[in-house]
Amino acid sequence: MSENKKEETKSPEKEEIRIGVYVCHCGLNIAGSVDCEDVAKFASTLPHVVISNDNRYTCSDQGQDLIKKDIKKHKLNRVVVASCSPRLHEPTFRRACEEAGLNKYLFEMANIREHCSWVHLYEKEKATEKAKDLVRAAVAKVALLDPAVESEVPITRKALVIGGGVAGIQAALDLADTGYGVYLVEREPSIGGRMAQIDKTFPTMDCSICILAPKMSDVGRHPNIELLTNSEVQDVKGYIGNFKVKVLKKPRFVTKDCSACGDCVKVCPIIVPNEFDVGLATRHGIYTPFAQAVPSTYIVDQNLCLNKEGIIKCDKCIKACERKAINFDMKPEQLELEVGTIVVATGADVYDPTSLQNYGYRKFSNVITSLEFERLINAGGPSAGHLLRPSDMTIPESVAFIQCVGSRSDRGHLYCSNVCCMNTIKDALLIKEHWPETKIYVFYVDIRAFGKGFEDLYKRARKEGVIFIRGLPAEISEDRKAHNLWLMGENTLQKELYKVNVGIVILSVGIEPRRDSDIIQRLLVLSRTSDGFFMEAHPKLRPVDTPTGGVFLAGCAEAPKDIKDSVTQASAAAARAGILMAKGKVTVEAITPRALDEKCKACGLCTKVCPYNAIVLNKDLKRIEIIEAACAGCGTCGAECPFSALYMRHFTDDQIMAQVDALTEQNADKKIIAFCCNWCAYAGADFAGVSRMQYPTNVRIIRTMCSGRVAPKFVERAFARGAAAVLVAGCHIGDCHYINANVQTQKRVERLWKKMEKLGLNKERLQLLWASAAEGERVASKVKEMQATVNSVTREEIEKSKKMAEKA
Amino acid sequence: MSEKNRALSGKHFYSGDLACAEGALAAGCRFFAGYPITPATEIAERMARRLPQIGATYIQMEDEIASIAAVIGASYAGLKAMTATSGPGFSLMQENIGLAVMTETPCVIVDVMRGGPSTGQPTMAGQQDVMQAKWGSHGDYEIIALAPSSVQEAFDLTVEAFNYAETYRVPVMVMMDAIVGHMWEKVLIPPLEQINIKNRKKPTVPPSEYMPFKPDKDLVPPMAVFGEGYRFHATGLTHEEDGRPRTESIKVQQKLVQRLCDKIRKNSDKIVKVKPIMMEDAEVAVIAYGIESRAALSAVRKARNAGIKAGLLKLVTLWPFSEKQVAEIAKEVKAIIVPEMNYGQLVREVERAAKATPVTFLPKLGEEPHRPEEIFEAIKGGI
Amino acid sequence: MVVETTHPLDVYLRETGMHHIWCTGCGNGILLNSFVTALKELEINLDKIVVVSGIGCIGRIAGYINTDSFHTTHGRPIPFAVGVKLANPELKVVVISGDGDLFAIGGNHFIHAARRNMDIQVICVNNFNYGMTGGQQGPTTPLNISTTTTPYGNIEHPFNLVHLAAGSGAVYVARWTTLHVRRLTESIKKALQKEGFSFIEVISQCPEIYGKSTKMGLPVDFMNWFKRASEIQHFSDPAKAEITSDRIPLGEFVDIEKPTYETLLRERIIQVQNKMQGGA
Amino acid sequence: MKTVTETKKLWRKPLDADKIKQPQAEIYIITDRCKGCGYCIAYCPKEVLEESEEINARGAHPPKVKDINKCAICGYCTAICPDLAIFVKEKTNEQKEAEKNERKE
Repeated sequence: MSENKKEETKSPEKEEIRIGVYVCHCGLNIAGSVDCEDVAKFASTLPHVVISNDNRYTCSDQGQDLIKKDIKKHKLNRVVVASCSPRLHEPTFRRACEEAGLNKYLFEMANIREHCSWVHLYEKEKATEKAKDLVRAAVAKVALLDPAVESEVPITRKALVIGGGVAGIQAALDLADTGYGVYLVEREPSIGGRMAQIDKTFPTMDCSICILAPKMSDVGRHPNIELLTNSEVQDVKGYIGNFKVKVLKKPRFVTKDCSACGDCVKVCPIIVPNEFDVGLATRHGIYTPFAQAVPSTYIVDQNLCLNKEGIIKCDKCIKACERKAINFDMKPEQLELEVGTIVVATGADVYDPTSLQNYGYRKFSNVITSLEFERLINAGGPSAGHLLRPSDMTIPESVAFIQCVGSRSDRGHLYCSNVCCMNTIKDALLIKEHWPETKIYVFYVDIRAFGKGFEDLYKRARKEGVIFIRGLPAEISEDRKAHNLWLMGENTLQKELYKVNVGIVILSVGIEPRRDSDIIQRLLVLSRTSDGFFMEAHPKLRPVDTPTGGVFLAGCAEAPKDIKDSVTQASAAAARAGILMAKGKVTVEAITPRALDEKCKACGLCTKVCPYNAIVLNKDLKRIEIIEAACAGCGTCGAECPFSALYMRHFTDDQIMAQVDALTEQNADKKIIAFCCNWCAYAGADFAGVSRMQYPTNVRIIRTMCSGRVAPKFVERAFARGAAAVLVAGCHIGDCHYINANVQTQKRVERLWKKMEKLGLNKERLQLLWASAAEGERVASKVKEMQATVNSVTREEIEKSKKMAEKA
Repeated sequence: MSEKNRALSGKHFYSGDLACAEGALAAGCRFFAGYPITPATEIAERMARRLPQIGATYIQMEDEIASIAAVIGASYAGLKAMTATSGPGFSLMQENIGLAVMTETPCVIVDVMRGGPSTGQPTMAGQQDVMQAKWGSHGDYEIIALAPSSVQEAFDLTVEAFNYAETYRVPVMVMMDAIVGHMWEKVLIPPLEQINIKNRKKPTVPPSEYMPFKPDKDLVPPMAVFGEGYRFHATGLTHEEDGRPRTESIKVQQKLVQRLCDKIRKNSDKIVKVKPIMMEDAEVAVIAYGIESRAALSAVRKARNAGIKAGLLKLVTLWPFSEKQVAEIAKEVKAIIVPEMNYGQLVREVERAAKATPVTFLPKLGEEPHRPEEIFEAIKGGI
Repeated sequence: MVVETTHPLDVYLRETGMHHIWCTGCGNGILLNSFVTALKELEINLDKIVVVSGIGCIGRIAGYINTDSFHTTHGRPIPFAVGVKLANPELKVVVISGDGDLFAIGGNHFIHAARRNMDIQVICVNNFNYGMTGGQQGPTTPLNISTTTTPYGNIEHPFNLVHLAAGSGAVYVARWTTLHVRRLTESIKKALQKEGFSFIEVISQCPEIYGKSTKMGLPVDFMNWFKRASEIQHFSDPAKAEITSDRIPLGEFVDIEKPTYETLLRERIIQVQNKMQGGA
Repeated sequence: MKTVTETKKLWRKPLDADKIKQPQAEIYIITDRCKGCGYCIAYCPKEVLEESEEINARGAHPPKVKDINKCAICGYCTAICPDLAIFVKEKTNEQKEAEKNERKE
């Protein structure tokens, strides 16, 4: 860090500021609705700009080379690129600058694609105006930027894998085989996940547990893997490379001495449906979830066992256990793990079709789900592999599969669950294999056989006489006597109605996000897409990374996928985590604050708002000290400080004020100044761009790392400069990427509203918005909604609000 | 070999304490629990050395209460058991001596008497505990007490004490004054087979019919031992013959307490031992026990030389008291002289038995027993 | 439901034991039940076990159990047991008595038997007061409790029995409440199978008498207290195991191996005898 | 563990539900030994027992069976009873037979 100080002290105030501006066409992505040439021309008129030009792809090698050359040729000491979102290409251009010997912190981007061209496709003129504003702001900011050296933080060479399904297993094994220590945390008594429940896998038709079990036992005995089953992640602190994870290891009440002989089960008086068999078979209060469970140690179901609070009322199992392996004194353990990287492989839940009443699940006993089918068809399952109708335990002569149950429909989930088509085809073939005479119908919307070997399997099913009917049944009814089922609907290919009678109906249920995903989301400050699965850092370029450094995704936690994809993604996640740990260190962005001791009054306000307790008040020296390693750079301290005694590197007061001034230089009274946090609101706006949502052009977005950085004085400055309205936008409460910094945002905005009321200002003009990275729609509609206010503000009001700042 | 070792047959030069210990061993004592106290310590020391040699148990307990309790326990587990102490320790033992009486526990308690009351004169002799031996514990009861007057008797009477204890299921006290205890003399230990040894009666009925406190005609119940399968219960509470506590029954209390006393009283002829010396024609009788009986004997000889018809009745058993014998003598003699190393204890019993016959008491306090002259003077005064 | 007249455990009891004198809900009965259950489960030879008790309500227990048994004077069951054990080492000797008997009047015997590591099992039923004499303050009565002899509240610090036992050298020390009867039975079994001085404290209820001092009138009130306050932590520091109204530390505190007095005594005797043979 | 919530979700009658026979309990009460402490009633994990109206020789209300089918035969009532007045056993086949016959009549 000492180096940094040196670095900053020779910040180039004296030397003349020379800025280069590069306006990118991005093919037609930008040029299509923004006059880039004009923007570039405009840029050249701005202070300190010594060179400005436009080109087709600034991110291309030529584009980057040009910048590098110019830096040398024109002695540029600042660079601005007006193109896409900094969330996408800032790293690219920063690297370019560095390669040309320019400190990468002297670079700034203007987002004229996601925030401009894409959202104003049909208003070229206004879009161009907006682009100019954005460039002006960027130039204004870049001029005030300081060079900085990033400090390095060592990375703990251990990984945490959350979830012991096939994805978690693969990730754990890969990391462990690479030589890193791995903690694999699984909340169920055994690893194995959904794959362990499935009978056969598509398209190869091999036995699911047969191929999974070896991997499971590998995990069990791997010297580098510490397997923590029956355990849950309770708390995650720290940052990339240095996570401190609290895991609650719940007691099994059965020790390692257990030989899994099962004598205890025979005597246990508690009998309940077995989760693993989806309730089609029973288990006891002491049990092992399934034969191949890892660890094979049995477990006592705490909720059902008669022995509670250490009072042994029933000692049947204790007495039955020859090896004395049952111990009701086991206590929950709080483990403190230190890991450098985390792989989230928490998997998914299965859609519950009960709510789709027309299918009669739970009403008609012979309507079952595909997961129930997997257990029935499984030789080791409750019916020893016989597809028995629950109503009469007979093998049906005809079977109907119904696709997209809970998927691709507003009754359930809008997305495609990705695996159901192939799963059904596989199941159909399994039935054919055992009972070739069975008549099998598959009612579908589309058959999606996109994967390797999928189409062949589909063809085979057709060849073997499986009848595929396009068009889901509208209604299922049951004939009371035989408990057969009538399916009625329209065959949309033949354009004719059908009425089919079958012995059993299998609902091909979809995959949905874990109902308690929000817990992991909060602990690891992740984002989720609108369908509720965890969001990757970039849909294409960083598909297994998350916005939180050092945290990666694998398996159905990220999106519905089959076993192959889960395993692939798991290996990818392991590799990504491995890269970090191989490096052994990670650089912290130089966006952490510096205390200006001469201004600091040691009031301690900042220490109170810091979510990471990264600021300590030194009462003796009457000043604060910042623990850089703990600081995540949200900047809420800077926003809180009444004496501007915190220098928020790269997002300084001056820099942001400069942006506000730049954006309000022309007809401010028609503009909305929006402060958006990097992780949610700004990303949301990006998403709106990606999805080409159109909204009014008069909004000007300023990026801060966290909405908590938005100091009241910024807002006041915007009004003082005559802005019609101001929008402060951040992550939803609870989703803040800086734990809870956005709680301060809310307080501050509320304070401002009070103040505006006092001053007789229409507080509608200041809006607060919570929008996740996936909620581009919310951002767009908020901007639309605010037009009314913008149009209604009168001259007088504007003038009145200008005074606000003076009072401030 | 331990058996051979049990009795060191032959001539020895021992102190009374040593002889007492050897007597116990010869009698078959296999358990000693005690606590050091002058002047009885030598007995414990001897036992600590000798018992292991014969494969038996010596344990030094935390106090005399524990010692007597352990002795009772050992006896119930089938061993002949003994403890040895002196006045202060004897006082501590009284409650559990009561327990031994109530639970009819065969056991031997040696009291090497020193000067009291309280800590008194630890190293000096006395005969001040003889009444306590009989009356020390609460409630009505009878015990047996013996008083050796020589080192040989210390051996012989300790054997006898065990025989009484075993025969009558009662705690038996060896009341040995410190002079006898510390006095060294010649002892003859006969061959083991010539030593008369008695053992407790065993039950003859099967466990199902066994009643631990149901007496035979001699009023003494046969005694089963822990671990033999009789599974019986004993308690310090008033109890039925089957051992069941009965704390509210008058009948049971009367029956039990009477039997506990009667089994000694009604057998006293068999128990009481006295040695009449030159009593055939005696006109003056000296009645003495312990070391005093030896001073008395030489006084009597002196008298005879002086032509006075004096005789000595030496008491070997103190309890039960030799009432009949004393009464008979009283009829024959003009006067009775009782020298004791106390301020008047057993003399009361003598007076009670002597009726009209005048009894002169010669008290003695402090280390010294009476000198023969003092007794001789009394004899002369007796006529 | 069947109305019965005999209990499967009756064979372990004397007639008196089936209709014992103890009050409604008295913990002594649970200990009696637990103890004979332990005998049953261990299939112990009832001819080779001796139960010794002292004075107090629990003192009656020796008379109730169908083994050789002895009901001693107040405070003296331990030295009596020592005598029995040394006289016949093949007997299991168990002392069952109360907190007053074992730790007030008999305290000295307890610490010395523990110090010597006598191979006897001591079970103390701690009901925090002298029940049989009408509820007087005892060595385990908590501070400030008013009893008939501390009408203004107890000013004596109570014994922490497991600490005392551990400190005196017991090789096995455990504490359970009567509510934890099954664990109590297991501990009793363990103690009966272990060589050396073992001590089990049974936190017990005395609803009739101590209940008055503590406003716990109903037997179930005590059980609920045990349930609320119990904390099972095996092999925790006995010194920190004081009992308070809201914390009753339970579990096994000590379980160590140490040569018993009997073993050392036998060794000595053999040494002595060999020496003599050599000498002879 | 989330077993409980899971179990709620599981609604089907397990296929083997009929096959597994839970042992039936028989509870024996020695009415006149009972002193009415109520431990067996208060601490039965399955709430099988309740206090009866009956007053026994000791003037106590002995327990009576409320719902025998709930009984898990854990035997805690047997273990906790200070008066050895209650015990539970698995029903013998004879007893089951007898009951069947009763029902027939």
